[in-house]
Amino acid sequence: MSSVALLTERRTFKRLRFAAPRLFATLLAFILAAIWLGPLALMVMTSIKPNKEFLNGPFALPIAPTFEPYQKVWEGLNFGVLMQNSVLYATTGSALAVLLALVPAFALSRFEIPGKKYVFALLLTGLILPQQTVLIPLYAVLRSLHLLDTRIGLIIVHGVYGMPAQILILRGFMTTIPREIEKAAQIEGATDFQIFTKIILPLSVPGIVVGYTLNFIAIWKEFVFALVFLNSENILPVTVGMLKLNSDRYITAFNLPAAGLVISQIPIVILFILTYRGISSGNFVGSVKG
Amino acid sequence: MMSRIDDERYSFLAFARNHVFVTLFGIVAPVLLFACFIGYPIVYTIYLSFFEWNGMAPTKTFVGLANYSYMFGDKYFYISLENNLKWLVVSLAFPVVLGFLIAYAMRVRAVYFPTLLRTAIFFPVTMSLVAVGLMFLLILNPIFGAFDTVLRALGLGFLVSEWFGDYRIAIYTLAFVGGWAFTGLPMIFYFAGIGDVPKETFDAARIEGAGHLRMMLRVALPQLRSVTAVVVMLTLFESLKAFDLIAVMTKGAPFGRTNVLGYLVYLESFWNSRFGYGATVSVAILVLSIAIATLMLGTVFRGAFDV
Amino acid sequence: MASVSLINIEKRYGAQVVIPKLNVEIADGSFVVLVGPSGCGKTTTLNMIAGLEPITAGQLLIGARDVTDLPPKNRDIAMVFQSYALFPHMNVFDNIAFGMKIRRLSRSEIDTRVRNVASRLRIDAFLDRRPKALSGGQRQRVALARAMVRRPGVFLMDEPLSNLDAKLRIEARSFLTKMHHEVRTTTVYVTHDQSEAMTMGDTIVVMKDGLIQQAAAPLEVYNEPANMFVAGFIGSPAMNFLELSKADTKLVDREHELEFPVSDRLRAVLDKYRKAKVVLGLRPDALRPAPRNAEPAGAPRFSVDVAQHLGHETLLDASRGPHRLVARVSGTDDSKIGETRAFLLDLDNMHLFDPDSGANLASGGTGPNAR
Amino acid sequence: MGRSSNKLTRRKFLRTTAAIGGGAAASAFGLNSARAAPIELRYFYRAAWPTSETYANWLIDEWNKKNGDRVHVTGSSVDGETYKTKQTIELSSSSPPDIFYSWEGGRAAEIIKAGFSADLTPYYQKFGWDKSLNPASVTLATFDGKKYFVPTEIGASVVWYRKDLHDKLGLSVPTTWDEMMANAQKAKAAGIAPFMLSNQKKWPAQFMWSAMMVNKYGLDAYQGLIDNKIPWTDPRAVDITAMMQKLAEDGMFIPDFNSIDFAPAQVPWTQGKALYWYMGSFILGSFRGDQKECCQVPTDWFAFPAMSDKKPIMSIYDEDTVMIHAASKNKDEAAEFVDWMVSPAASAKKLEIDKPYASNASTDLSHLPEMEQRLGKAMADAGSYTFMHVDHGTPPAISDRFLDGLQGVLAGAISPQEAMAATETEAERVRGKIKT
Repeated sequence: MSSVALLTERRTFKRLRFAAPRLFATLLAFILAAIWLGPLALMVMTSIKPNKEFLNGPFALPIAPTFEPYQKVWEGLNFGVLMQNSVLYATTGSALAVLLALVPAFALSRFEIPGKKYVFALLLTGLILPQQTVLIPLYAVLRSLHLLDTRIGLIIVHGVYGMPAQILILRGFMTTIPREIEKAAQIEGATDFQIFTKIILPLSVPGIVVGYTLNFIAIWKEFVFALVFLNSENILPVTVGMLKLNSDRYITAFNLPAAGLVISQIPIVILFILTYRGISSGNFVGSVKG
Repeated sequence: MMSRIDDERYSFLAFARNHVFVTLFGIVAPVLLFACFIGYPIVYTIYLSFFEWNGMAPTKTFVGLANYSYMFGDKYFYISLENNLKWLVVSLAFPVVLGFLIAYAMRVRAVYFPTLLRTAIFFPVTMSLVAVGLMFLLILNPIFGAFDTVLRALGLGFLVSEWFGDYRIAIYTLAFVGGWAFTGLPMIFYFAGIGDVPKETFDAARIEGAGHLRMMLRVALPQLRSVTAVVVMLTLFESLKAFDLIAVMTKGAPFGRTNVLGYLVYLESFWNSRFGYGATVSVAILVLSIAIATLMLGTVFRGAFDV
Repeated sequence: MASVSLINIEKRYGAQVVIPKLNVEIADGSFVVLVGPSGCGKTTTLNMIAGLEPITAGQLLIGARDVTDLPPKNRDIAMVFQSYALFPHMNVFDNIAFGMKIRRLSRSEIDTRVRNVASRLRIDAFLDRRPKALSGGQRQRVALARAMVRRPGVFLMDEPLSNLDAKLRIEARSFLTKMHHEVRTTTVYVTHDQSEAMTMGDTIVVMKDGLIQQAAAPLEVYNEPANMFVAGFIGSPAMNFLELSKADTKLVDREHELEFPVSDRLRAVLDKYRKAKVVLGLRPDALRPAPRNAEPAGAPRFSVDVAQHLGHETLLDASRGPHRLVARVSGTDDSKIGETRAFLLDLDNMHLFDPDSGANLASGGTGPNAR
Repeated sequence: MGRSSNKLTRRKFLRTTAAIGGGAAASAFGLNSARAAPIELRYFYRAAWPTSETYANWLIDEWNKKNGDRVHVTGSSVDGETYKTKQTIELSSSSPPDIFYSWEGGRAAEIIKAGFSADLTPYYQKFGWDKSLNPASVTLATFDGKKYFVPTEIGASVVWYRKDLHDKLGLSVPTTWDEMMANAQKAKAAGIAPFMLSNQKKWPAQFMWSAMMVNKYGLDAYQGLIDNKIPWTDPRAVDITAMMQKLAEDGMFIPDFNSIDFAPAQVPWTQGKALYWYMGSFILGSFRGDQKECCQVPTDWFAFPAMSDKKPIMSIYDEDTVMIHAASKNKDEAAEFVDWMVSPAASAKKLEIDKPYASNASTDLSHLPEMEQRLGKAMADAGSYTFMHVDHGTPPAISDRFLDGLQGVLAGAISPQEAMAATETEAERVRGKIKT
């Protein structure tokens, strides 16, 4: 029995030695986390510092924290309306993108369509295009469709421009669904449409969630299209409203842009918490690899 | 050759007859939408690249290939191209490699609290680059920036530089800021990808005596080719399009050394009112993207996306 | 070559105890099979020996070395996985050579050894193929070659045959046994298939819920199972269990008019037994239908439910009241379904178990539910 | 945008209901329903947030309160460079804004040339703007004898200085370049940077360059450059660039000046790390900070001092200007709104909530601090024309190369000759070679 006691004691040291590399790796991980969270934390801190305290240095804790910047920015930029719009564009735009991409992804993943390679390549060109390039012709297209300065116009643009990436993601996902299931349905006499709606669609839900979320984030971040295709202030998204915080010349109150920045991230934080598991794990790669 | 094309056309019609739903909504509808909203702008851009136009005048002047010959003699074009390459190199070396390392470390449980790390690193992916730019302008500010303060506190004061002001390093600063916001993406791609690699292959390698380095290079990476292909393509396109950060943070300054092709398009079109030339640079981006993508998919990533 | 000793090995995941305390002594050069139903902890045990999972407490010795906290590569082991775990991006040669390259053996040495082992395993023709291009059996042999080529002290095999079809499995079984006789490397083999365990191991370690039920030579396990679990797990078809009452020198179920005599040896055991109920264990071969014209009086009678004709033998599924059993009888047996037959017993092939603990009354072993 | 949007939508709603109700009533009584729908004007502008935006919202709200049932104005604004993107697209669209923020100088010329700008000369006469507005600003609005925009805000560039530092170092306000340089040397010796320069986004350095060019070689030489009569490779332009280079080399500017942006520059300025700052009067907004009045630190100004025997010239320019779109169907009403923008009442409000200075020359400056009043008066007295800085004066393509070149010179990357040669190359592409 005493030898066992001796054994456990010796093991404590061994354990430590065993855990040391992992502790070291964790330390590195914390440093990384600090590099990634630090700037955000700093922004939160800056946003509640009265402007005079700014001179105390970036790491000086706020002496008299104030939420006035938040109030000022919220009211001044009309954040409530901006948020609503951003959420609207991101939810509907991504929905449209996914909707448009579903059948093409199905077609490209399941059928030997002649010239499929070229269709695929063509669609992917949409991913490469720099936005600045298409502003003028796209403006003309929207004008002729009477969709300028309308919510629906911007939603359509986001939907169509989100489509190529969604096709890529969904197609990758759908190729991982076993053919046997589909063949079984075919033998039961299902049509393409039935196979699509009754089998492929339900099985693609994880892929759809991933694609939708990524598209949501992309639209949430986008500002050039919204800037150019919208005029009325009551339909602008957060990103365009926020450009005012980047006013070249006159802003000297650093807590205002910081507060605006923090506010602008709140909805995405919520979305992030809700869907993070879905994006970061699960069948994500199944959905992107060829 | 002719007969083959004819065959294809015939068989496409045959396919369409047999699969009306798929043809209509899977091929025709997206191609039409594409043609209207994406294809037309591309064609228009190519068309515009043969003209001189200030963006406002009702008439455009046809100049043939003049814009192209100007481009090949334009110092700004070459600086931008070079900067794009630098940006790409930084993006591949920093966010992609780091993203892979973090994903690997989390998958082999080399760190405690993996979720915290993953969350922290993924979060900036959701931030608009305008916000990221504004934030780093404050953090890297030479007067009251937190970054320099931290460096000095760590005794690394000698590293403090003019992050945006020094024309030799400004583009790298931007690329690193861009990388900071981008790392989360390769990370989750790799995280999910490594999860799909059979765990036994790692176990087998460990039994055979492989260390982490060898497991990453010889076991994980070779089995992650398609993920790497996606990540590298994304990085390539993003780096060729890089625009937002530059527009917010430097506007090409200092000394025009932070211009990239994406920003040059904007600068020439909307700032210098040379839409024809802007379109020419756009065409260059398009050609470059397609060329590099085709090259990579034909060599390093052959078969990574089998359509 | 080396022995393996597991001393008070314990495995916990947080609060969940997977293996409470394990003590196994594996002799140098032996072929030990860990067998048990899925979830019994056999793979966890193997992974702990391999170093793929940390050991919560206890000590692991390989040879004379304490390897409890050593990484896999320093344990002088090789492993064959259920899925073979071949590196899909390397050809067969590189797969086999992987470990030796890590150990920086010379190229010529690697080449000789790979070719040598490949020819022994008859895979020398595929050295430049990728695993994808091989059949299941070939992949299995590549995995084996990868393990053998390094000449480790211990082979660890995690259900290496379960991905093969039935015919190949039988082939591979004898092939592995033959290999073991040739190289005599200590082997720890995990399987859930009792016939593999019986045919291949020098020693069988039967496990359930992280506990060793019995560790002994195959025939000993078969003939003297420590408890009902082992008895039921080893042998196919499984042992029949009938819960009966002790009545003087016999075992009976009055309600269903069943009566079993016992041998002298077991009678002595029964005498010491104090409970009223007892479980009778009968191997299927311990029963044989009495000729219809010479049914001894008092012989247990069962009605035949199903007759499975296998050619050289027939399995009779029979029942009476709540009691069900399977008898392995001659291929010429002509029992009709629904017919009631009297059975003759092989008195030397009967086992008695405690109905509560499951322990074999004769061996005095512990029951499967003991902790 | 700002708070008005909510009101805006509410008002829109009320208006719509009123219109429907009115329409119903009108049809019931057989009246002409045209009166029920006011003329809609769209005002598209560029305004810094928060002050300029607040002011713009006030302007629009006030107008609509008084005239909303007859002429209703809807505003939309974008700030910064993005304004330009949008403006380019908007102006050529089929439904352009009626009134829009424009620029003076080179950019204005482009817009006029493209035919988007209505000739406002008749309105100048009708509303008497040429008399009520600052004369220099009106000159800038005149192209080939016609007036195309209306300045709403004007500015002047002067040397701002820290009064307390001046006192501490015992300096007096310089009137010549040499005196200023002597002061600069003393400041440098005391560990204070002589000049603030916030050149991260490359536009600020040219302010000083322009002033030096004008004050050393005269307005004609400078105007020759701007008007494409003198090439940028002219020795005088090179000389001024070299002088700037020398200043940078001698440590006359605050360290890291190429990394400091305009807004953060307020921090070292407030901390007293620099003595002088040659900058436009719009900086008064920053000097105010959160305060209602200038300045957070004791600040005063003096005109850029004479560099030769010539009389020093102060740059007066149009900070904000508006044009009326040539395609607008309601130019008369648009002009009415513009007249409201430059009215004494609106100008007074501008001084109150936005940064100075209103273009209306008769604006009452009396409630401003003395120093600001003095500047206002100097601007009024500056005559009918002074000069614009390079980035306003020249087309953007040229000024962009110029700014890059100047920044390169200050960073020590290229020589003054190279910088001016690069500018000239671009200028030749835009305007052709100058025939001598």
